[in-house]
Amino acid sequence: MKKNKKLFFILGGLVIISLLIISVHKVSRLHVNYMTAVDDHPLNCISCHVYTQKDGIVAKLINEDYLSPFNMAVSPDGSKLYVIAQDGDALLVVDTQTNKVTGKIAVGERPHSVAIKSDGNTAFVSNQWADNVYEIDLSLLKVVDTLKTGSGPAELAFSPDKKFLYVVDSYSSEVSIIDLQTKTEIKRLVAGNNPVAAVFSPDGSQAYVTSRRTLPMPFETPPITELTVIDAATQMVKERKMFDNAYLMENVAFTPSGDMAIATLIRPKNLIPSIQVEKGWMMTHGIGIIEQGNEGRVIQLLTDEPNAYYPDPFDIVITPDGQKAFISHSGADVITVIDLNAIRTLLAESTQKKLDYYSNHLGISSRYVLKRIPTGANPKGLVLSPDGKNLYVAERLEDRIAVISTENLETIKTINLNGPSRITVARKGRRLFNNAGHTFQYQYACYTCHPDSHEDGLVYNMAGADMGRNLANTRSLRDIGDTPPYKWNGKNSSIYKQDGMRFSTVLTRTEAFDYDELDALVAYIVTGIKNPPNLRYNPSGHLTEAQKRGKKIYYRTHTNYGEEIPVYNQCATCHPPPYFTNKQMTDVGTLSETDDPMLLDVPHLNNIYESPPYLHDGRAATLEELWTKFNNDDKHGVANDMKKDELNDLVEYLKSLRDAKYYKNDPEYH
Amino acid sequence: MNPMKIIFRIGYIVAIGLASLCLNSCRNQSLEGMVVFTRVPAGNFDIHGKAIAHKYKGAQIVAINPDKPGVPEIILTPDFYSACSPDISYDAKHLLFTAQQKENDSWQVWEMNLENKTSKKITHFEESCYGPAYLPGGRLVFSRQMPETGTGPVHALYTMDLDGSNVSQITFQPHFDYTTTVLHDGRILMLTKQLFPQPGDMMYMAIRPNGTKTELFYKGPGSSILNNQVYETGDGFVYFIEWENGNPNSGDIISINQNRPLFTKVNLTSGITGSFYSVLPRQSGGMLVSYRPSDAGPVGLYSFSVEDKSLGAPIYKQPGYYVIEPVLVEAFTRPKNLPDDTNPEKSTGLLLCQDINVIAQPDDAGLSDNAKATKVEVLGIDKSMGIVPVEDDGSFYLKVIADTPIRFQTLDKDGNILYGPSGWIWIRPFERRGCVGCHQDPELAPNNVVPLSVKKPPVSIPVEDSYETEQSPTIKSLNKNEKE
Amino acid sequence: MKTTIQKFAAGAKIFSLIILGGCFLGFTTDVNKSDLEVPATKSIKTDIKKELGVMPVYGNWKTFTKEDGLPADKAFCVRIDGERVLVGTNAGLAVYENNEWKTYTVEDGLAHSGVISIDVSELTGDIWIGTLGGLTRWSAGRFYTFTQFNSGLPNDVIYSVVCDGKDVWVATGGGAGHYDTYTEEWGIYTERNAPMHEPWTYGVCAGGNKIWIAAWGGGVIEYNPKTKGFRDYTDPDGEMEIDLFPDDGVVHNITTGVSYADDILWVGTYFGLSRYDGTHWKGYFDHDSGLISNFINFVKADGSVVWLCTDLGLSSFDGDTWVSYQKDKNSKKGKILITNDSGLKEVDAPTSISHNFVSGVDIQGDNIWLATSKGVCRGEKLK
Amino acid sequence: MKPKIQALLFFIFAILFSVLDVNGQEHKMNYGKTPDDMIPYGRFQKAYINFFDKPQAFTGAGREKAPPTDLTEVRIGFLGPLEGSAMVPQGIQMLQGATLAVDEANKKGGYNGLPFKIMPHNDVGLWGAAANEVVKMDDEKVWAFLGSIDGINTHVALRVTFKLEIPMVNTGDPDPTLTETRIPWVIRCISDDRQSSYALVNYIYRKKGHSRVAVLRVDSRYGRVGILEFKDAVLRIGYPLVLEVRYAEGDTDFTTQIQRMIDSSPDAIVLWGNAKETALIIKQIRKMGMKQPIFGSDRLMSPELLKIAGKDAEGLVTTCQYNPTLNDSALQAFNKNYYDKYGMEPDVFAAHAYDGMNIIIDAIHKVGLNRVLIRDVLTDLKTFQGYKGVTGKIIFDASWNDIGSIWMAEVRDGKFVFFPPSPLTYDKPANNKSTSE
Repeated sequence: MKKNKKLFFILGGLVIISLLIISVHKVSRLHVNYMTAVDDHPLNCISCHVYTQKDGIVAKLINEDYLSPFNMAVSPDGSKLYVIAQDGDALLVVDTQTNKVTGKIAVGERPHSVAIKSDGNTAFVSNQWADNVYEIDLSLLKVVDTLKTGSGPAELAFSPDKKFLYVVDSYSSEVSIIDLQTKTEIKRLVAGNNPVAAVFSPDGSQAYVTSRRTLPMPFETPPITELTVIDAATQMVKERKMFDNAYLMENVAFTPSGDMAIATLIRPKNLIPSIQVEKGWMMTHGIGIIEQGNEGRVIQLLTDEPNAYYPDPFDIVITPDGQKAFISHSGADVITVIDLNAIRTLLAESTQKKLDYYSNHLGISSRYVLKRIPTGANPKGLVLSPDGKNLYVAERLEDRIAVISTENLETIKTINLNGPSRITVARKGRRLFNNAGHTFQYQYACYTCHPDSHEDGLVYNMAGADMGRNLANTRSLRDIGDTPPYKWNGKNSSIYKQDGMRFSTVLTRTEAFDYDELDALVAYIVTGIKNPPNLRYNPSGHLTEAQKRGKKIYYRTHTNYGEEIPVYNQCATCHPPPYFTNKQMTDVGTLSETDDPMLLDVPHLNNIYESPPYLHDGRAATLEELWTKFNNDDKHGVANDMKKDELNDLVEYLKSLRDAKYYKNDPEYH
Repeated sequence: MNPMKIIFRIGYIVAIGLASLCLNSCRNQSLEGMVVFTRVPAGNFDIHGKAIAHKYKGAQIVAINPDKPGVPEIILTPDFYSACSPDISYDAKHLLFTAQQKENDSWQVWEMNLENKTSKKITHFEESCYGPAYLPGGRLVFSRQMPETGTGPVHALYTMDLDGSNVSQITFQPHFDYTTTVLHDGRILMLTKQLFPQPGDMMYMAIRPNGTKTELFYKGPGSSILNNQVYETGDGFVYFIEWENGNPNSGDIISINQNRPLFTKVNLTSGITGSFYSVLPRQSGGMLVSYRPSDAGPVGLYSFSVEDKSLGAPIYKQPGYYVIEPVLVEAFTRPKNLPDDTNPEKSTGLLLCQDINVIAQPDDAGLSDNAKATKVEVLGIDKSMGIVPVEDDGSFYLKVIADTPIRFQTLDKDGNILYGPSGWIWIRPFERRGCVGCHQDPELAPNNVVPLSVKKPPVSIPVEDSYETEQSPTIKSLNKNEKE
Repeated sequence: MKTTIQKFAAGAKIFSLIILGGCFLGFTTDVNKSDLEVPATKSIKTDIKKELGVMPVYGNWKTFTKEDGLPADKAFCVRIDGERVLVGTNAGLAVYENNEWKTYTVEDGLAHSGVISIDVSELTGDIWIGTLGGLTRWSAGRFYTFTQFNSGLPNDVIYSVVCDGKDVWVATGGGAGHYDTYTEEWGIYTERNAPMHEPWTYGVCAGGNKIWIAAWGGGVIEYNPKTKGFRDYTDPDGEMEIDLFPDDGVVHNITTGVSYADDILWVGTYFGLSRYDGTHWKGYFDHDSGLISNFINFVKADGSVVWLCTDLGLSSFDGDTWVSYQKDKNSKKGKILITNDSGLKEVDAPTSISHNFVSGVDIQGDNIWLATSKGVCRGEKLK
Repeated sequence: MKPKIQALLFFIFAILFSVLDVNGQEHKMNYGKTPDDMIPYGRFQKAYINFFDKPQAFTGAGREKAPPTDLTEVRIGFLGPLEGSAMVPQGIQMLQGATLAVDEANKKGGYNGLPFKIMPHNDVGLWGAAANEVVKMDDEKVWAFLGSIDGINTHVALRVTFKLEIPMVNTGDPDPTLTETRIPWVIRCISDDRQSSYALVNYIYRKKGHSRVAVLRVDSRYGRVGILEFKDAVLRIGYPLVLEVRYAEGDTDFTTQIQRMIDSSPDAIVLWGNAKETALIIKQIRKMGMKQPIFGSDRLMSPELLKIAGKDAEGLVTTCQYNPTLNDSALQAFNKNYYDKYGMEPDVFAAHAYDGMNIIIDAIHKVGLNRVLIRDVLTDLKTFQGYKGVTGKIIFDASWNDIGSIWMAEVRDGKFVFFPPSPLTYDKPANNKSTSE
């Protein structure tokens, strides 16, 4: 009896434990099924609960501090290569003979470009997230001065007389002209939207500045991206070359004779219902050419082929003999070699009309593409040795420089920059994010529509059930880990689900990510995409007077007429800090006739100033328009009682919103 | 039960077991690295390559070791009256083929376990099934002869799970459709030839395994004849045999680039007399080809160097037999498993044409107004399905009854036919297909504009009432011809 | 019937001529016409030169109208930009360059075809165009429009625009607006945050490290960008129908324009002109000075000379001498009226300004351009 | 055509300069009919210059412009509070009054067979202003426009009107400064607050003999500008206000303000504001025990006030720009037609809008489709001088302000009873310095 009792207890315990295990298993299964929208996910808790740790010891253990080489410059004698380590916040000095890193200079946050003075002794490095340029004495390897710029300084160019430094302010969309004698900014010129690159023509008479985002265009009209021409003599903008239906013009180069300037670009198909990838229906990639003759004709040609795409062209360099151009396709891990004489012949024999036709032609590239040279992950900056014999390629997600012979067009060696040897899960995810291998025929990467993991400023016709319906404004991916659900219709409860099977069915249209890949991608998206500091509108946390007034309006509970605003219609109800979203679905009266009836995900508002246009379908070109044009019924917050200056204050406050971390422990926001 | 009987029975079972073990060990000879091909009795072979489906009486699937000439071949299909079209699985452990067990049987698809050489019948249609190929995700694709409906010997592509379940027809046109290979990007490369209303030319078309987004891949000059066996290599080349301009005596090895298949054709054997029937690139480089030096003599298996464009010595050659369809028993990279965006519960799909008036290589003048189409007519097999006016930008947007063959012709403002009828197309349930124009350059990407037509709901095809009443001149003449 | 009317017309003409003549008799001095007739050359008779002192005189007027390529005869404003001249009309922005007119309208990206104010940024060369439907920045061929809906612009009717370094100021009926081109922040100044009774502003200028705003009905508002402080200058008598003392402050609270140069602020009203030197105000009227009319549409100070665009012609004044330009209604020839301590001299000129209702003026070097109710005209400095 | 216009112009010119009755007024009088003892600074200093002795000419071009030949209708703009404002009921009355005039004109054949058409615009667009609406009217090619009521919106509209050169007829804004901007494109066909103030001052101080008056007014431009003339006038006659307190539009509790009035122990109360709040104030005044007589501004003459204030309104005396009960055939016909068409009694805005729109239509009939000529005839101080409308005789001064007779009304037995104010006394024109000799 006693024995039996014991046995009974043991058995009972076992049953309970196994029941527990079974139920825990069951609960986990349910949870995982819900979060991933599949039912065969291996119940691997690490996937979502370890790799996505943003801080703490675990995060430290599973992550690494990579260098991520980005842009480069070479010393006038060719002996040194200067490499911007974008994630390492450093300028690396590489000896091109020994292939060794010989120096490392700490620079400001998120450096972008480096320019070397012709004497080889001084470098200037733009710190994109610090709004300044460092002057570096290369003999001492020391930062000797800091030059204030506009917001988001990117590429640097010396004026032909070397007296001025032109700094492309990528965030404030300007070019700062800095007097190198007084070290002060003398003026800012308006450039295109999100300009990045600047280069002077060989004769020094003008500078070309390319930009990435489209100019603000009316709703449902094609993007137009500007190349700004600055006259060196007057230091004023002389002309603005418009590239229809193109964007992301990352870099530009002149031929040595100056007969052409060539920029990289992408030709998106955002206005066409996204019903297929085949035949270039989503994205095409290529170059923009400005002829010096022919009244400065603007031409666009693709570097893609009918069944093979080469996404995210980034940098372009042209050999000193003017015969070849090299383009880094950062989404395809390929360098394309272009025969410039073939381009010249094509241009000479073609009318503008023909060239316009060619701008959508996937076969024409056979005429001028000499070769595709494979590279390591995510090739970005390119630079040629002064003699033109070697091409250096910054393999960003490889922490490596490839050296390619420009004569036999083969990779002759690679230079290891001594980054971490381990490839973390998040790093693998970042490679996946940047690479188009998971899209049918390599047509685009995640990065293509989410450049810098942000958004591309376009509205896509995502064609739900029917075509021409449910337009979707691309959303930023910065710091979105804690802002579920995802998609404007909020259908995805997790990033895991967002990037799962359905994603491949309607977007990439090729084989879905496997679970390891999904783990990696999610880890990168959750931990690796940060908001830049809001240096333009809120550098220190001290609000301006207008922002303070705007904050009061944001948190107000009564209208100007003293009427109480219902809680559901107060700004802070749906948009509470730290993310300024309550993560709920709601209707603010912004659905249009072409939208299926649905509730919309309340978007987070951190760094909202960086994401025009606004609303789920991008109808509002500016923040003001949210209320002046699309809130007639006061459904998107009560605003129609406000005076114009109050609206301005509210907008100023919204522009001040920055990364969520600033609001998490601020008692004022709780 | 009688103990004796029990003992006898046990003995019987053991004996059978032992026998089968023995047999198995004999059969379990590894085929890794061997070449498998179809060996056709000379008299039964279609020497001009015109037959799309391979269904040679008395043919056998045979394996040899190409590196060990002289070692006798292994006949893999001794139990079948005829067997053709071997296709190796990605792990090289299984083989699909089409066969008839007895002389008057229909041809069906079988799968052989290459370890134990046992075969399992997969398809069970009344009509014959040919040309099987493995698809990722445990499925296969094959060509099925369709019941006669007056449009000729139509063959359609089907897919199914390897256990024979989940059968799905994926092509719907009065054509002879036949699988040649599955491309690395996951699409099926289909050899196809129009049968109705008049015979068309052979061409290769790429098609997703769910039957959507069919597009022209390659077509030879004139009435070139194309082989039903195609290979894509890891470096992006696609090889096949083409009888240029239908010349029956000169099957040549052709290479095209998968990146730009329409305009990268290279004839590798134009300098070699005789005729080629099959080509098999090897991962190690080089090729195995089926070749016949002259009008007389058998078709043998040869090695071929792409670089030198020269033939090597024959590897296998046997009088009275023609050797075709070589495949390597060697694991290879699985093609992409493309997702399926169709919805079998829907009965329609959508079709968007961006600009009916886009033409290839425009001259500077552009189209005159008179030459511009303002309407498009949708034609069914034997009736017009409606005339739809196009928008000012030349676009039209249709909701088409699914899995039904249709053709288009463009009409000017007075109803005169400008272009067409086009080739047949069909739309899968819930498929959403786009085309830039009706007769544009196939390498043209669409212009980035919002087509006016998608600002409205799609026009349903067939247009109500037009099905019977609005008979187009084309259909009328068609029907008349048929009656005659 | 017709003859009756014509007769009547003739009678009325004679009658009114007598009346007009009577009016002029009161303040014209007896002049010897042959002595003062200015020939169609670029020189002035020496005896007039004496009277003028340093005051420049312009002549050789050339008029441009629709027939010459202007989009409309009604011109609101004019701005010289180096080698070209920008004219705001009620049918678009007209640009005169290389002896040709080119028009830009809404189709080109202009906010509205009614262009009523223009300024050019010395720093960037950008043209800022105030229209009846928003503010357009025209920068090297690219038009970008700010409206009350898409930006912080106070109101779409931009009566005045001025560039001050990186800052742009506008005067609108919804308040004065300040746009910082670096931060892209808009500030609105109205009765809610500045010493104005109402938000209506009509003119704005920069000078003396300050921003001066003509507040319609509120006199002049001074803004100090350094201290962000405001100060208002109103008519001390506080009455609309009178000016009690001419020199006690701005002559009337309905101000139409401000212009600052040489440390002097000039304020135009429909009731006379005011001058402010930082300490003292002085008023000028048509009855007590050479100002040709109290109704001042636009005021522009250029160095020591102020230009007044009135409904009866153009006046200029350097603190000592007045020179005014009119078109003779009958002869269509020009008239130059010179007023100084020694009285008024009237000189006939072979060419005249395009119309007496003058809305805008700009001066650069030896050229002066006027925008008038009927056409645009260019004058040359006579030497 | 040309000599005809020239003749007309010279004739007008000649008239302006030569005819004895310079201002077209019936008697030579001070600006704004100001009694001598209420002249600004009249006791201390003669003004250096008086601005409104003569009308401001418009010398701009445009009279030669031929009318368009492709018209299908003759458009006339309307600017008024039609949505988003407390004044919407009045705005609708105004629009209805104007529409009635247009309908009647169209029944008579319109303009040469073309119908007149009103282009209505709300005077305060969301995030915009009246100016933007006038720009839209210009785009719509209106020949003239009528509007508005609110002083701010009307001023803003007037400013842009001068740029666009659209004749403007105001029939609803009594802000005195509207016609004091010297923009020669506006005429006003309704008596302003200056006339109301003088009448009230005369009545309260001279007739009723009060001397300690407290004012409670709305804190809006209507309240601020309206009371200004009253305040200045009583100061000049030696009885400064004992108190001026304000309330916000929409307020419902006025205890604080009334307590301050009680503390100031006035012998009369003046209320300047909208009918709705004022009715509540009257009730609360009586409730808090104040027995003093109450006087008020023109907007109080409203059925709404009677309805809310009830018995407490008894004895209230207000001004009114016309007498709706006058036994005048034109007025009574208007009242009837209006009631028949809209099912409501016309108010002061409807009646004045009717007159104003008729003046616009007359002007178009007289000179044709040319904005400058329409302006010329509207402002010639002759054609429409003494215009007899349903609201009475319109007398323009040199600033084109209506200085015709005003009325007063007293609530008796729950109804407004109208009576004319006692005449203001004039000795001689004071202060004769004018803009030109």
